[in-house]
Amino acid sequence: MGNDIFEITVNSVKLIVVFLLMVQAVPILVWLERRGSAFIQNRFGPNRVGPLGLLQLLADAVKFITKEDFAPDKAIRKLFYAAPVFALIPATLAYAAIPMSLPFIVPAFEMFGSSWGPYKFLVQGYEIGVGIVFILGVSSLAAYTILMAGWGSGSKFSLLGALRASAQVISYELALGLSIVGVILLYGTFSLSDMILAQQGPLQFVAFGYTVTSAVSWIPNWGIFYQPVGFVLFFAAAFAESNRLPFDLAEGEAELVAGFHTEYGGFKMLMFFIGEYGHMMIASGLATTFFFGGYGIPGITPAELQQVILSWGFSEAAAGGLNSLIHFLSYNVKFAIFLWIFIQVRWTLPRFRYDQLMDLGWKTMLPWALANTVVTAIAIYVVTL
Amino acid sequence: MTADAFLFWFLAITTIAGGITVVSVANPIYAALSLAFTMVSVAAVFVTLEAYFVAGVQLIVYAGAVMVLFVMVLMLFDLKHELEAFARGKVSGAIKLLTAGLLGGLLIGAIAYSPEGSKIAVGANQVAVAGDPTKNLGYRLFTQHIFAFEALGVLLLVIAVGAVALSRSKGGTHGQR
Amino acid sequence: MSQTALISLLLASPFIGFLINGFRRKHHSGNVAGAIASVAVFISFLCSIALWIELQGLPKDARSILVNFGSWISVGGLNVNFGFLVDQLSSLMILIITGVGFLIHLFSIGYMHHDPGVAKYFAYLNFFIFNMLVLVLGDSLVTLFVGWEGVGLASYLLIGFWFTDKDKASAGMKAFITNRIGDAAFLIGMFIFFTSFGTLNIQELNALAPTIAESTWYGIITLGTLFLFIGATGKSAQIPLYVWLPDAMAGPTPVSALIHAATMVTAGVYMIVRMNPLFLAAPNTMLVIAVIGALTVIIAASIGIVQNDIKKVLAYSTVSQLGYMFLACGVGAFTAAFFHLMTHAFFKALMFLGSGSVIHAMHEEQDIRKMGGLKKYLPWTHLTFMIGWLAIIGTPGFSGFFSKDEILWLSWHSPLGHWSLWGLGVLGATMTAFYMTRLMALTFWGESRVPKSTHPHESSPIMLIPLFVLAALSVVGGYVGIPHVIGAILPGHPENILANWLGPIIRPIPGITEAEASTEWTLMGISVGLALISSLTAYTLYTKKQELVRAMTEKIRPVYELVYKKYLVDEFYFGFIINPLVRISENIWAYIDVRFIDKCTFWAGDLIKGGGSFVRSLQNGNLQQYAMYIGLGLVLTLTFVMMR
Amino acid sequence: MPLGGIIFLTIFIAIFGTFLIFLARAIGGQRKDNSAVKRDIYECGIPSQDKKESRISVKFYLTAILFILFDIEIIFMYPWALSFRDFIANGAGTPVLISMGIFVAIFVYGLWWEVKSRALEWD
Amino acid sequence: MDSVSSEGLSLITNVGLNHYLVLSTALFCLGLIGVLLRRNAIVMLMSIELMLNAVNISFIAFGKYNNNIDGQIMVFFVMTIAAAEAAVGLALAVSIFKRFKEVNIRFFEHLRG
Repeated sequence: MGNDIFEITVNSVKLIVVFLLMVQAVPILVWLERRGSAFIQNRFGPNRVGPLGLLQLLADAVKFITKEDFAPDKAIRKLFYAAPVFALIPATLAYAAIPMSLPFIVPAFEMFGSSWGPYKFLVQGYEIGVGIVFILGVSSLAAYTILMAGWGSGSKFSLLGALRASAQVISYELALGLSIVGVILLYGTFSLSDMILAQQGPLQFVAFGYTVTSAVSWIPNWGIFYQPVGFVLFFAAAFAESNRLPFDLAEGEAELVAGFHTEYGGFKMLMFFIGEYGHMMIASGLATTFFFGGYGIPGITPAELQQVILSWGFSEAAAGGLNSLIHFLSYNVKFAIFLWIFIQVRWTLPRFRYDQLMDLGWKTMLPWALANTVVTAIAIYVVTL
Repeated sequence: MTADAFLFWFLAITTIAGGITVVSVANPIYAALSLAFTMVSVAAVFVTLEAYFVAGVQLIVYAGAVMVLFVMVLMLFDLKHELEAFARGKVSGAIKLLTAGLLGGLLIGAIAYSPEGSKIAVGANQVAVAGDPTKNLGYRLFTQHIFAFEALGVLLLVIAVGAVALSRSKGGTHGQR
Repeated sequence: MSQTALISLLLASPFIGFLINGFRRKHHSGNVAGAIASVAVFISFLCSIALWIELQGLPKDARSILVNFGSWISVGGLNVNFGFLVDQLSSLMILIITGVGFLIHLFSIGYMHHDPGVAKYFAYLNFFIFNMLVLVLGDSLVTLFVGWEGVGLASYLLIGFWFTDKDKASAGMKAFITNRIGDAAFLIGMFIFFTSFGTLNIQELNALAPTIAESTWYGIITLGTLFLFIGATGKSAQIPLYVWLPDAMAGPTPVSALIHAATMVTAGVYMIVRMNPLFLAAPNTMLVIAVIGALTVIIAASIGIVQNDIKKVLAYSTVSQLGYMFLACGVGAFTAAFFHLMTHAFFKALMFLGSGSVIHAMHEEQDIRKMGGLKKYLPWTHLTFMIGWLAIIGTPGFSGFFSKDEILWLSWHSPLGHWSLWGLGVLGATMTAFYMTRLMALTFWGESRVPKSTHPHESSPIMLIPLFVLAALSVVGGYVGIPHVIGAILPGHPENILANWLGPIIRPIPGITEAEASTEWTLMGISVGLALISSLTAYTLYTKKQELVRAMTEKIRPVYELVYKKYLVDEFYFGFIINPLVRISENIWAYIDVRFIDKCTFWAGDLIKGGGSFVRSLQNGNLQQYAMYIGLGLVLTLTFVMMR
Repeated sequence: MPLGGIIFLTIFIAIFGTFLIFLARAIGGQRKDNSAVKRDIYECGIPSQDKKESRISVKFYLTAILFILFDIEIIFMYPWALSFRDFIANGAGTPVLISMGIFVAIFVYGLWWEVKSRALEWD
Repeated sequence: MDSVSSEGLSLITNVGLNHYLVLSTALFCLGLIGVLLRRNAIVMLMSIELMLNAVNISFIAFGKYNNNIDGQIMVFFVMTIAAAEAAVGLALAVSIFKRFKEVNIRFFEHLRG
């Protein structure tokens, strides 16, 4: 958290900002989803409340807060109320760990009568050495919110829904874990920022002792080119992790009404949405980091961009800031693309039957992920021989 | 109060509080959840001990998998509030408590009297790859403890088979169809 | 006939008699059994005469025939062999035993004529004779002891002959047990001698006996002789262990005559005389013997005065006469003791047989108060009985006088003796005269108190012949050992044959001095005078003045009662020895056995059961308890490690 | 390793969440018809036949057990993946690869056995 | 007095190996109490997990203060074993529950030999 007061305050404020960033993203996504699904289904979607229905966000927020807070008799009070709160924690912790942009140096400055040394400002919640393992660990905690909600609300259906949802989350976590192994093999490190650094610069293959750089300079050295199968597996597993269609069987209306959050309404329901969309954001964030170079801009490495900005006459610090801003934007573009893919997939693919879903997880995803790992391992072994 | 001292005391308190709730709370589900919480705080303790990878593994394996199994099994049992959470018999209970207390006291006594941070022979295993401790761990694992690694692989297989067999036993979930 | 053949025949004949009678008793009449037994004893009598003649032939100082039938025990230091020694002393003894024995066998043929178990009776008698001979001829203490035990067994069998009657059986038991106590002491004596001298052969022991006397009480010889003497008191019914003899009268009268008058009771005296060198070497024991002898004389005589059963009176008289013999031994007059033994055998056997014929005549009536004036009915019995009476009270000319006088004189004169011993002796003599005359008066003289229903008749000749022979012997017997002082005045100065005969094997009294005859005569005069006076008073009292007697007894009723009850000695024994023993053993049983030993076994059982239940509780399946035990174990090891 | 930050964030979210819930609870107010029906469990309107505690098949726990076992096997792969390149660099690549090969073979066999024995079958 | 307080203060401020060992002992004893006292078989399994975690803490603490990586590897293995044990334990508990509708530890007393 930094070693002096200033750094601590800055970091905590940054953490809160990241949390709020995630939280407010949800209404946007909700709006985007409703508009998107409408557009897919050749209808307009909410366009009354404000221009293009943007104020619909506010309306939804107000609706959620003003709803009556209600808990069924058979519910176990403590678990019932703890579940939504706990839904937020793993999502935020994991999201805060994803590096969103290039860290830039804040020069030493004077304030409150004492000079504060130069800081390195990380455009992310916090930098974790063993990033991937931490994120996996925290996201595996998500199963608890589901179980708590299912048990807390007291009804047989919600319990069954919760059990099914958690079983699904668990089995796909396996596939997720295995696909990540391929990534680790590729980059040889756990920390996400190192991965992003490794993906900068033009695509180049290192084989049998000498490197071949691609003729076209703007094709970036992204992970997708090394681990295409890994990407597909990872993304599919990510879908299941966040219970998104076509894996959202747990709360599929046709089957179990609303699954584990049947009894929830009002603001508690909103929290679950935040949790769910949080997982979506983590998945897309990780996807960009592992396979699409994170905040890297294809064709130009951050150092070169820095020189370009300096050439525009900015001071060193300002140039650093501007550079990280640009990279932040590039990260968000990729991030948004993935989010849109999530939404689009939801409204296009039909829902899996539960046993199909589990078979997919255990009998296809897992073997494929294993195969992918083995192939990458052998390839690396052969390549560096 | 340096930062990590504060962290240690904070985590120590949370871990022990979690431990106590696990033991003392009557409803097994609350016990399971508080145990999950304790696992997380133990993972945090590992972080203060600069064992980052193991902390992550602890989170994934213990907090994420084992405790989920516990909670799931407990929920399946529909255990209502346990009437007698604790074993009957005041005297034997007292003796048991006494034993545990005595054991604790003795251990703490031993720790207090042993010379501070006695340097157990520093193994010459620090050669490997300095820097990233996890790489070092991986390196160590595959050079020194290769046999244990394979044995564990076999063990896990055996247990998978065992668990399935157990569940399939008469009255088990899957039963012969 | 060679000497060994003689001795073996001597011993074998009664034994064979015993076997024949013992195993063929079912189907032949009393006379045949009696005849076989008497013949067997007669054969051994002839052998003993032959042996006596044989001995006469030998030179004076080597008069002894030792026959050795082989080694009996040879273990460690002890080696005993079947040796039989016939020397001056034992030849005389076997003569007495076989002679008197034969006469008694004849008498018993008549006496036991219509008794169903006659064969058994005669078998036991022969068995007794055989054992007596073994006792007398045994050359080592062990063989002597074998005889000693055999005799005790025979007396038990004979006393309890009519064992169907409870009192008679218990009398037999009493005799046997008292004897056993004596025998135990005898054994201890033998052990002491064996441990200190390494041998039990009598010859060797006599040779080893030290010449200088042993002054201390706890010397080896004193102790050994003392224990042997206690054994003798058991067998010869002296003070502490005499209680069995009066009760032994429960046996048939010839048995009392043979065993409890002539032979068995004299075994003790014979043993002491046989080992006189040893006893001389222990003056303290001699003193004890003398004192006990004197006391027995007085006490037995006093009880004898008040007894109403004819056999009881005679029994107590036997005890008192034995007292005289022991008194003699005590003062060192071994020849006088042996002489008295011989004479006593004759007249006491005579009197017992006489009483037997009286009882026979009176159809088993023994109470002298129901007799009287039998002179008329039993003239011969009365005559022979009178001779015996004269002998026992010591009228001069009869055997009793010579032997008793010799003892009294030596008890006064001998350095080991003392005038008080003489005083007691004389008092005893007066008392003997009194009760014997009382007996004679009450049974034969005075008016007849015989109940009408019984008509006493004289016994058959077969019973009378032995009486006559014995009467003759009790008269003649005296002249065998005439005391020196009397011999001097008698015409022809006959010297003491017996003394000469026994001289070589009996060691003289150390420090005996030649005394002038006058004191001897005065003492003799005193004793004879007193005896005469007491017999006259007894005669007048019991024949004419019955009521005076009754008045006197009334006056001294308590004393009379005390004496009549035999000084409550039996009660004393029961009260202080037998009952306490019984009670102690009861307590032992109650406390130690029940309380302690049983308790221990139960306790052990409970312990195991308890242990078992504890261990069982360890395995009651309670998992958490097991976990606790693990924890406890861990704690213990930790503390141990920490402590170290 | 910004443990402080993580802890700060969790606490902040916990507090923020509960605050929001109580806020919504306060704002939400209380409707009048607080009838039992309303408070009953939502069964798409059909009155629930039996109590909540009904027999629920327990095959879920089997998935959880298998998940644990395979998860651990994946965890073992992480350090291997990390240090694989260095092993190759150090020239010890082949034995590590072989040992990992064995491990993966066991993993695959386990998975194959599970599938063959229809343990993961969902009726 | 100040030495005590400073020593006391230092006890609080700089966290040494002993602190972690004491923490692990405390957890271990809590687990032991749980095993000994709780009647529900599953809670006992949980207490065992707690004890295993306590051991892990001490492993890593020793590893760190003697900068020896084997501690962490050992924890690695302990975790796998613990997970395996929990899996099998629960599978057993489930099959027993299915059969006897009883999870109470007292139940196992009937199984004794």
